Amino acid sequence: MQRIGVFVCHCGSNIAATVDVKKVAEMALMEPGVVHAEDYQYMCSEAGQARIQEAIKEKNLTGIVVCSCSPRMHENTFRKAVERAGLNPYMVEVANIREHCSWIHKDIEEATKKAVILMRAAVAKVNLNTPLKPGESRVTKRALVIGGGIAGIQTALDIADAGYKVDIVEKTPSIGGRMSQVDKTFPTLDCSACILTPKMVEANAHENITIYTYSEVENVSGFVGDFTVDIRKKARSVDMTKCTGCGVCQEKCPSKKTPSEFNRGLNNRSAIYTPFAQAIPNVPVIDREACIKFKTGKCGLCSKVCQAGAIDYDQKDEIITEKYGAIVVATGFDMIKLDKYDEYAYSQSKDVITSLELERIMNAAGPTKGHLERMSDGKPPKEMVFIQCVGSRCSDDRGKSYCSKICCMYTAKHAMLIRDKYPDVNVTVFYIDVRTPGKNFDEFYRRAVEDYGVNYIKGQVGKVIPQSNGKLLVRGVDLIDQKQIVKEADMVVLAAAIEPNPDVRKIATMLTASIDTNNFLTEAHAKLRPVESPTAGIFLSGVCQGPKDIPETVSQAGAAAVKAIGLLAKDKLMTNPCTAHSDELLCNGCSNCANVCPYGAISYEDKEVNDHGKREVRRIAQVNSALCQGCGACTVTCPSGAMDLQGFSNRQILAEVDAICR
Amino acid sequence: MSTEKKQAEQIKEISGVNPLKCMKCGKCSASCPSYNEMDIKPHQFVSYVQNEDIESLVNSKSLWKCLSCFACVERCPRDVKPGKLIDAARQIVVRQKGQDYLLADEIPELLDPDVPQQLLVSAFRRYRR
Amino acid sequence: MYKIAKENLPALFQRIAEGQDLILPISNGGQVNYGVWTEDADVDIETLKSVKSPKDAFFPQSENLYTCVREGKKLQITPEELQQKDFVVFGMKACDIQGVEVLDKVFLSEPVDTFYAARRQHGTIVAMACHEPEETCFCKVFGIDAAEPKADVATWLIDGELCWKPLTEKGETLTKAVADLLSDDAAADAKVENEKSAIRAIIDKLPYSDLSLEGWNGDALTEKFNSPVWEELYKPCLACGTCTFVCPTCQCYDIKDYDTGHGVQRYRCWDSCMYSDFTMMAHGNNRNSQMQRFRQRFMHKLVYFPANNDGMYSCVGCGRCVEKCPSALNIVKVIKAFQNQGGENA
Amino acid sequence: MQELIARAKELLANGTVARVLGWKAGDLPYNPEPAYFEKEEDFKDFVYNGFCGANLSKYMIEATKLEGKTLVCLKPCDTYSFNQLIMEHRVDREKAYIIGVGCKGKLDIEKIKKQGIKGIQSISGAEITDDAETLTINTLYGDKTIPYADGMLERCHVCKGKEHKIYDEIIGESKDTKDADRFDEVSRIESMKPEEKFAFFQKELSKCIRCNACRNACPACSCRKCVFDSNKFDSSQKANVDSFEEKMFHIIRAFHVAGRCTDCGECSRVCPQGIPLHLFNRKFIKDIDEFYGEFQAGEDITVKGPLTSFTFEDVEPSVVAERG
Amino acid sequence: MSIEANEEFRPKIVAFCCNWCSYAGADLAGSSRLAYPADVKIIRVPCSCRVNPMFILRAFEKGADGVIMCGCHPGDCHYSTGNYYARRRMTLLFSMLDYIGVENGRTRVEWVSAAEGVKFSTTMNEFVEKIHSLGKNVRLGDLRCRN
Repeated sequence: MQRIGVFVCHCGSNIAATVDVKKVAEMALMEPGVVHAEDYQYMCSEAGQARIQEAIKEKNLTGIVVCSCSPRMHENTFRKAVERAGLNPYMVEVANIREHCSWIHKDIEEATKKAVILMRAAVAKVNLNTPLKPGESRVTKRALVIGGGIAGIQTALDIADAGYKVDIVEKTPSIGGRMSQVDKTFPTLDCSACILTPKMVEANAHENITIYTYSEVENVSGFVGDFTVDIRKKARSVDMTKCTGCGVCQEKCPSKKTPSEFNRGLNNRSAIYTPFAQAIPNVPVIDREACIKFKTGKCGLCSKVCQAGAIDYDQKDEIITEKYGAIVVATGFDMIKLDKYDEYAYSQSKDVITSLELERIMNAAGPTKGHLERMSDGKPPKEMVFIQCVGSRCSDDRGKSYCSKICCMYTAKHAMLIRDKYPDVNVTVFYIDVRTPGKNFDEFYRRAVEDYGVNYIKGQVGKVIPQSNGKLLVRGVDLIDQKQIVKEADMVVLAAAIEPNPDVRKIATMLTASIDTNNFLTEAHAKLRPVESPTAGIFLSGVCQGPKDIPETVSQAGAAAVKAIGLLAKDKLMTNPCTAHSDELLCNGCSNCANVCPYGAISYEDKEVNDHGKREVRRIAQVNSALCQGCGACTVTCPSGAMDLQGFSNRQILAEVDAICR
Repeated sequence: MSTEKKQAEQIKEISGVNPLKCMKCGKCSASCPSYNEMDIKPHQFVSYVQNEDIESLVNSKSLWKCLSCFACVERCPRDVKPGKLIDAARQIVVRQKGQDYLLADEIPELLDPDVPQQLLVSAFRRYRR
Repeated sequence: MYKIAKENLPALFQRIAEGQDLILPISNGGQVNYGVWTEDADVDIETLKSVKSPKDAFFPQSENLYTCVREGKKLQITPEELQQKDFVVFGMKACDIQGVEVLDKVFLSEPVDTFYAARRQHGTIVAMACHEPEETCFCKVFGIDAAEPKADVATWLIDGELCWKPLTEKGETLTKAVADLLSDDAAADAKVENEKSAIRAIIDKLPYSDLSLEGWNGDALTEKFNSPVWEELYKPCLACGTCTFVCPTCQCYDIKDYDTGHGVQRYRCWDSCMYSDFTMMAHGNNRNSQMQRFRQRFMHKLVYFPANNDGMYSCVGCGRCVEKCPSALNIVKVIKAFQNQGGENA
Repeated sequence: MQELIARAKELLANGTVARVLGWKAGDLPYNPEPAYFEKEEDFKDFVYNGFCGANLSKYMIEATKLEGKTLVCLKPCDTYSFNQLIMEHRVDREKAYIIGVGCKGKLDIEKIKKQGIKGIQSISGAEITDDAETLTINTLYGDKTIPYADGMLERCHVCKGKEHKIYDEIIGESKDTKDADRFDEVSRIESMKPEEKFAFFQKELSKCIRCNACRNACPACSCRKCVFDSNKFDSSQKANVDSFEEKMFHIIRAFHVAGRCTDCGECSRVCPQGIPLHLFNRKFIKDIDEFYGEFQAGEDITVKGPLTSFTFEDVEPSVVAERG
Repeated sequence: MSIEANEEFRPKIVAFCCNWCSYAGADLAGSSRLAYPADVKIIRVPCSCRVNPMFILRAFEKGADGVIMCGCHPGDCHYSTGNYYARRRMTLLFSMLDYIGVENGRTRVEWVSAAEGVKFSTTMNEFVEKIHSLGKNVRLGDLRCRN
């Protein structure tokens, strides 16, 4: 029989105002095993913890129940407190009488009754608790960064600088990501490539960084400190060790009809290509879908012109298996598809473009060599209309419910750059709100209005109608002047919402990291742990966690790196002791548990058991407690009840059920 | 409950619209083909309901200028559907008038051979409820 | 000898059930078992054997012993009340009545089982002769006369009439209570005599009636216990409890506690020596193979029990286990197996 | 039967197998028992007829632990159970020599007796070799004849087919005796009102005596120690104290074999109280078929069971309420 | 302690919540002060796949009037696949309970994320209301537990 102490917290008035804490303590003394009960202002305070420790010593307590806030809040605090008093930390159970009781009920009598029942359930459980000891697992001192955009590059650089090996896996042929597609950055208007390229080069040259481009994560197993990852290095068809990056193959390639991904399909690229001039590595890949050699077997021109002999049509996908201690996700974003926004005529007119397409048009290396012109006829525009919040802040299923955060600022940037370079172009921006929280952001927006004469209209556009004269009829509203505006424009730029990279779902599943309804990766705590995933050892960098601009991304990337470094710096990790274990006398060896284990933690061995004097070799399930994460799937699938979960055993849960129902 | 509040609740109930979801972007007004004819603009309908000023709505010209084309309903990013509010306000008027609304029997007398079928249906939709 | 027409039996049952419980064979979901009579019960006195024996009437499968209610740290203990109300068991066959006598040996010897004793005291048994004995019956082997059951009242169901003969004081009392429904008929005696001889004639023809119990007694203990025959015999046994739960003489029980949330209800329930946790103790089980448990059942019935009860076997030849064993094992096969074995060895 | 005996003796003699698991004639015309035969002379009692209903797969759990191979006679439906046991590593295929024996439907003595037949002395027509369509029963109270099909076990009326799913050789012809849909009764119950359903099962389960025959005969209930026998769940055993316990026992029993139950029908065959226990198992089978696609346990040992697999698009539990 | 006829029916409701999503959702409902009846008592389990049908039957046995299980949304399981198994298990169990005549509103599964405090609270309100409409659980309880 345990000797249990029950400690009821007032939480100031958070609990005590609705729950009669004295009554709860008094009722606790009636429960079997309870030898001590008291209430106190703040159990989590120094003084509160000291009271628990004193009681443990004075009354030889073997089990502790704290009736307080959610165990998600202070379970650890109390575990540590009892450990200092010499008790096993897993002999503590928390009855959640704040979030689950005092905060949601008004009637004191009712709330007190419920608090008593919750206390009883915790006492019933702790009666069956057993001391648990965490195991230890080693930490592989290498990190994986998934995604080679600015977020991934920054994280990798910071980890590498701290002295740990880092691998970057990038899906496209070059690192650089979205930032490499951007022309200028707000609010300083520096050239994006000018600040990104040095970082790309630094990453490429760093002795601690290995970059796998044109590669994807194929499989992840293991757990914090000891992940095993399979990386598929797709066949580039070009030998990276031989290629000099001269570019002749791309010039000579006869297949030049593939829309350029980098230029958002505004122009075409060859079948053998590097996405952009500053690509790292500066080694082209052959797009086998487009390549004539691969389609027909004839051609082979690139191979003939390559002096280095780097073209290798027989190259195969390669699987690299590597161990990592920490994984950082930096998978970034894409613009949403606009096919559901037919009213803006995006699919009907080439002159309705997205902001990212405008970036490419404005860029000197872009499809128009940096000249602002209409994609339909190459003529310079005179009237430009920008439409904000296309697909952002939508509560229907066409768009996203969130604010994409970056559009207000980049639209101001675009408007300003256009007015600066082409003063005769009229720029109108239809907006709902202009959101400029950020250092020098509002000043930047005001400059666009005040110094550059950008016409901001509060109101939304209802429809864009392509005219037979090639112009676009824009029908919007000015909510301030209370009038409908019908305007002819030469180009319309849509600030399309951004969304997480669609691949992130697959990656999240592999990592067992949770994801929200918008496909953004969930952070462990919205305020206090914003760069960690709830899954241990997985960190979040950049837009995969939520919309961000470049400086925010870079600072989050650094934060994720610090968290990863903090993990890699440890030699050993304590593992969760709440793992499954099988009772060898009950186990049938039927394999049902192994079939449902998501971690491959269960194996079988032929073992001699002594079943009440009867010795027999039996096939018995064995749980690798370093791999087991304690979900309990196996415990339910086991028909004989041989599999049980420490800390949440069948009998413990049944005891709680009984206590609640009695 | 005051009459105003009651009416506002009634409109919300009939239309199934929650005016609090409106983010005042004006896309409804931008989309409206009758905008210039209206004294109370589509986006204002929402705030009138919010402010429980149903009297003004009921007496507005707009109520009968709306073509029920539902462009605003289709395009509203917040699923607020101003068109449905207008429809609901009409319903209130009809209910106030009691039985004094267009009946199917009356149509032949009113019927002009040149009236397109569509108009008839739309008129019926507007005045029959 | 009294008699009553078969169609008047419902009235008789109604009368008996006034002021006391009447337990008799009732058909439910296609199976006949003894149960408490109610007006809408589907009484079936034609079927020879109920699935379970009627021993429940005196020794229920499960019964409460006492109840503890906990309030705070105080416990209140309420013992279960003993049977106080009279009851009648109607339709018991000669073998089942012998079964009760076996139970008497166990529960009425010191220390007396008060729960059982109270039920015996308050129960009146109305027996019925076996009109058409079946091939699984072997009561004759144990000296039981299915044609003339010994009870408080004996009855015979002949040609649509139930002949009724009180045999004890309890029987006389019951007869008096229902006298107006019965008619006295001297001619019935002859009919009953005819019926008895017809029954006995059939019994003589039954395949098991010539079964020999030679060698089954207390003296045979060591020899039987150590016989290699058990090792072969038990193999088809699935270790279910069917044979023990349908048996009129199996008397082993287990005592268990049920957590009611407010305290504990202590009850006893039939146990089966076929179960792996039979007589399980803290150190484990002293019969930890199915062979040992299987042997226990038959050794108990045919060796240990007669050794302690003046030669009385604790099998009555009702044949229920013969009918119900899922593996077609039964006590007859066991007895025969030893005979064959003996023959071969000799 | 003679061919079977001859082949069994041959395999025993040439050392292929160490023992034969079959049936031994009983002392009544209808009660043969599962038995091992190790010597040639044992075969004088060997029998295989319409009353050999037991599914010997269950016995193979212990038999394949013995030294040497065991020859086992399996009927077509028994082979599903054997496959399932292979999947769960409960039998050792290497130590089994499977003779697929012919089957033309097995007989239910309870069902025969229910037809007013008692005092049985002999039965003809139950031998597997002849094609008799009728059973002739000689009793102390006169001779009776009934059509063979009227004496058949419920499970044989919904026969899974005459194909053996696993065997080393086949001896004897089998016949598909299916003449009813196995889900008819389940559907009938499903269409009842809740209170009718409850009354139906209450009535049936009230007969339960907790003898555990259903569990112990079941080849899927092969746990070394059942949860109802261990103290892990504080689930009491062998007491029929309260109606709840029977429900708990039978629901959990069926749940534990859901997706693993081959619908061999042993549970219903062995129940001394004639409770149609297969109605629980078949409900799960019917639901699994409807929700997750047709699945027959024991048919293909490479397919994962429906409760140890899933798809992303599985129906939500609310489907139960929505179905009405 | 017999229940008097006029005494208001207070259902006993057991809610199994997974630690990562639904328990946190319940916490959020609490910190957002989103009330639901005190009849609901939550048991924390690591994952919905830890919920054994035995637990649910046991709750009914001991007098619960309703049992609800909450887990992460399919696809969001902290253990990646646990709730998919739970979904199958509960579908089959609920179907069986329905089959033996237990009112199917007494059991429910709801996927509640850590961010869905509102959903947790409305779900619980709805569920309690449903149990009120069904009344006391008389079909599955063990009589010995009633007093």
